[in-house]
Amino acid sequence: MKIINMDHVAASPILPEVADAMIPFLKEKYGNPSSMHSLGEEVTEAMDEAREKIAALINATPEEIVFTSGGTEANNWALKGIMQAGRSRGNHLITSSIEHFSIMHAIKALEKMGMEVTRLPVDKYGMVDPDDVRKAITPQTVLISVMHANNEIGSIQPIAEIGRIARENNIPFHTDAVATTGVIPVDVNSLNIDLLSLAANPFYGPHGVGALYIRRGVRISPLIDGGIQEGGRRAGTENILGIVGMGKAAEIAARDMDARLAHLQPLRDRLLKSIPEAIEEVYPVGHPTERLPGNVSVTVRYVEGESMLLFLDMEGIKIASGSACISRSLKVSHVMLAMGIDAGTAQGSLLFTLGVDNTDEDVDDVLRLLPPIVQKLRDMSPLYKRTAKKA
Amino acid sequence: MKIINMDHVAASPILPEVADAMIPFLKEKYGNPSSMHSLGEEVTEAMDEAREKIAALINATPEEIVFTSGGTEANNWALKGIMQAGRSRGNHLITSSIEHFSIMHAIKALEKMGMEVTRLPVDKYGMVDPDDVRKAITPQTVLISVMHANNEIGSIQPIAEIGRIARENNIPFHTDAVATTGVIPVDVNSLNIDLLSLAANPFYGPHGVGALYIRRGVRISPLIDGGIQEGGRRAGTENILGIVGMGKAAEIAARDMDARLAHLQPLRDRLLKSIPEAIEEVYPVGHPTERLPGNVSVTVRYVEGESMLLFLDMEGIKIASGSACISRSLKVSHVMLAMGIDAGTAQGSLLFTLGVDNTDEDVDDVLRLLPPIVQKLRDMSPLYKRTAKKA
Amino acid sequence: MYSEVVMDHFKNPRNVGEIDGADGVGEVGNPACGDIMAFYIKVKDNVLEDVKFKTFGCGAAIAVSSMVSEMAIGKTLDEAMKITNKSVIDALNGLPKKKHHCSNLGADALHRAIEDYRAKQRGNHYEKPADGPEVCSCPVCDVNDPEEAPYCKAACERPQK
Amino acid sequence: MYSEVVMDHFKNPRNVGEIDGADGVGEVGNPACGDIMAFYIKVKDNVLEDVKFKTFGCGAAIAVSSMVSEMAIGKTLDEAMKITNKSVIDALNGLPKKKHHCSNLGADALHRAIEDYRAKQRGNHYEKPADGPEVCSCPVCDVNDPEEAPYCKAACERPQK
Ligand SMILES: Cc1ncc(COP(=O)(O)O)c(C=O)c1O
Ligand SMILES: Cc1ncc(COP(=O)(O)O)c(C=O)c1O
Repeated sequence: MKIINMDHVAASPILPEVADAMIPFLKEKYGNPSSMHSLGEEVTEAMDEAREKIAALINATPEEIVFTSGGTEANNWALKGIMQAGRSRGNHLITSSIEHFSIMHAIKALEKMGMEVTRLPVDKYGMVDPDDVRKAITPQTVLISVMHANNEIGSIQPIAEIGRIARENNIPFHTDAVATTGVIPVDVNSLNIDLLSLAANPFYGPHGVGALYIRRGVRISPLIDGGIQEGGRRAGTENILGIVGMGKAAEIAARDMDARLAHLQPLRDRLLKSIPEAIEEVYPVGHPTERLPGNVSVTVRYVEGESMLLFLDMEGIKIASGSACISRSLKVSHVMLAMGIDAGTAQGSLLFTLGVDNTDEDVDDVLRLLPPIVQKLRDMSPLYKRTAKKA
Repeated sequence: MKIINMDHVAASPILPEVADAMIPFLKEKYGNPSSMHSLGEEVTEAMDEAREKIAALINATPEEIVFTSGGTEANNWALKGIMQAGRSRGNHLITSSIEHFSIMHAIKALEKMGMEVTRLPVDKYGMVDPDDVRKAITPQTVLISVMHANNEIGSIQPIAEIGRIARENNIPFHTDAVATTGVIPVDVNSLNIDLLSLAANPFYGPHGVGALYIRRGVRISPLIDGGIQEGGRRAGTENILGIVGMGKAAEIAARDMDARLAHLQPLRDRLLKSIPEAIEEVYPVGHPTERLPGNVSVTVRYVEGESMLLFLDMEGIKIASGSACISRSLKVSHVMLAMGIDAGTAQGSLLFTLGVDNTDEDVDDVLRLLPPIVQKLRDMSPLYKRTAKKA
Repeated sequence: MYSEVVMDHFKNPRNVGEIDGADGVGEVGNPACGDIMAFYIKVKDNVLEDVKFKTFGCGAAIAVSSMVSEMAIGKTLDEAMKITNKSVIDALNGLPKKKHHCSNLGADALHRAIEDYRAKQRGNHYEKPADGPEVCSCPVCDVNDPEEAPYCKAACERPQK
Repeated sequence: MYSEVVMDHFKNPRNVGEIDGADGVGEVGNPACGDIMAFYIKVKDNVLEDVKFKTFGCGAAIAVSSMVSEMAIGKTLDEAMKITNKSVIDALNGLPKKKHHCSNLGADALHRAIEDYRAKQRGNHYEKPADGPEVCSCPVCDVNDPEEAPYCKAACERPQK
């Protein structure tokens, strides 16, 4: 069966060029960058090269990039490390109400340790108002963390403005840019970012590797102590394979970014427009224009997301959903709730995240296969007949 | 040039079988285990299989294995997670004075947060006395962490006995078994272990992946919060490639363990005996019999380790050293100092760690090439003429 | 993730629909929870002559509803009241642990339909129990903030958490 | 890690040895530190006619010693006193930052030999400065427990730490 992956938020295929760059490190190049001898050197060089490419992708310097085991570790580190390093200055942290779990739960852990948190609301498009950031600042504020974009709703936050406010107030600004780095242009300087979390998979690198950008001059405590890998900031023998893959993927992302945007946006826009045309009572989620290039997020009334997802899966179409059944915590997406979408409607969430491997025909297939699935499930739904506009 | 890797502590080559098991996950199997659809499922199955193999290697159950980004993260998590979960019961921790940096520095971070630490001494062979553990226990003790073996000196600690004492006192016992898991038999039940850190590379898996064994019933706080990967205990999209490789490597390690021991021990014993025979004033380091199978650790008087290492490197022989110049912190190994070796002597440390790829000819080469290197450097040394037994 | 039996019932659910003039109707869940099941029963001589359902919910919820309906048809009311969580899961060849709450709902909805029938027989109006938020969120065991999921606390309370 | 120039001087160090009846001797370091350098000088008409050294230490220490000896030979004493840390590193085409302390030692040892010569000329005994532990451990900048490495604190103090 033809497989149509429209779940790039969960898994983007590793590009063949990336795999090819990694394979030597699976085989003959097995050194440890900490070694003094030549086996270590060739690996150190490869890591340096990867670091340069990641730095170039976000307009940072290589010394400002520290490798991590992914976006989650980078987010945990940024929050816990900055709050700890800033303990003497204060204990207040500003964030949004639509952050990824790796921010949300790390912050909960900080709250248990006595930190104070302001969670900013978002509007119906899922956007944070920079003015709210300004108003939330207190003399105790030691960190502002607002994500660049949330893949569940696609909305891209006004982080340049938020970063500017943070800078005016001399507060470090962190952004979770896992969904954007390598996908849309990200420049830590023009966006006024002090710390930035990224992961390799969203730009077609391997899973389980990422980085934290730490602007020169920003004080942060380690999350993982030990040897002095990564300049003493992140201990542990490095995931060399992953880092090499991430470096190559970053190089390609920089090279192909414009072409990818030109490819993705029309597919996205067609789906966003055509699904609601093909199926009644389907509503788009997120910002209409300030939006990730491959993100199509909608809610389908009267039907639950997982059941649609499973029927699509049988047809070879792989997607995600923010419904409670899908989330492993069995709670409906806090992101959609924060946007004012009621929990019942959010259950009908469908999330298509497109990537380089999707085509116009894939969009055709979705538009052909989705409507009868929705109809079948609506016919089975106790909510449909009662409240639907048409029976 | 022929390369002789005798620095397996830094880098063991990934076995071809392991690489072959990983390659499909570099290419077609790119799913995310968190996905609900079929792309996620095949990856989940592969991860489950890996988890079973790791569990089998140490006689645990799969639910007791949590994947991490390596030994360092596992060590940090064990210490910080147990101390935090046990805060209401006490703030005292017992460890040894010869732990790896990832234990040592994590403990320093805990000390800064108010934890009390007892660091047990070792004897001249680098062995902890279980009686000292017993004596160090206070009503406030919430964790005992003593490593299984230190690769720098080779000595294998009496951890079954230490674990027994911990259990009698109802205190969780953690061991850093990065140097031993997959290398010598490790059984968490017969060794009375409650938490165990392991990493894949010492048994020929990839770098940057490991696991923490957490005995059922042991309470631990997360180090990395976020999504509910790994049953909510360790968030973050998994390093699937690494985990699959580690699983395969564990399977092979269990299968080949006896053969590997039979291969390594004679090579080790020959080097340990012949180097001091070939070069005067060379002293073995560590326990003569309770010793890692591939570990040859010696000190060469009047010469500094890095300079020997570099000359050996030029001959294709890759080793390590505990000298200050080599350590990236520019301090002489705390392990040798704890054993009572004076700092000057420790500068002459040479560490050969043998692996499956080493042969009798490799040992011949070392025995042929090392003596003239030492002589050349001694002739250059301001210490040699003055104090050497013979000039 | 799901067993073949579950997938079969999900793909081809048996007894979907409503019964006009049902002898009893039972419903459980609410849309905010992600699962609503409505059961309709036809009773003759104390036996469930027909059972139909409508379900809004995940794959497991649909399969559970379908399985409950199959298990119930032909049973006496007392027998049907004994259909449990566990027996439905067993009949489905197992469910992922995190989905166990959905199967609870299936038996509950059927039981409510029977209660409704019995109340009517007695001339009473059956008082549908209020579904608080606890019915809603049954978390995975081991989820990292169990305090938010009171309902499964008991079920999930394992020694290690 | 090391430049080609460093490796060349390490592999084939120039001017290794001692000078019998040297006009000045300078030594710096101690074995606990990992580096000891001893310089021997022969002076004629205020010019360094010959310089020899013995070094216990890492690759950089040996290369630095060799380079210092080469740079010094033929220089006047005043010129030789101006050989700095930085000029040795430059001549070696750079050293890894963590090795910069070793090159300090090279120039120091030469300077001490010259001081020794000058003291003798003046009929004094040259008082060798005591090498405290600070001379010993120059850490990498960014090392994660800088408090243990007082000596490089100043050098490493970058805004971000
Ligand atoms: C916005 C965002 N932040 C953080 C993460 C976590 O990154 P990782 O899965 O690499 O740990 C994700 C993962 O999808 C994400 O989308
Ligand atoms: C005994 C010991 N513990 C911990 C570690 C750290 O493991 P990793 O390098 O996987 O972070 C090592 C690494 O060599 C080790 O030898």
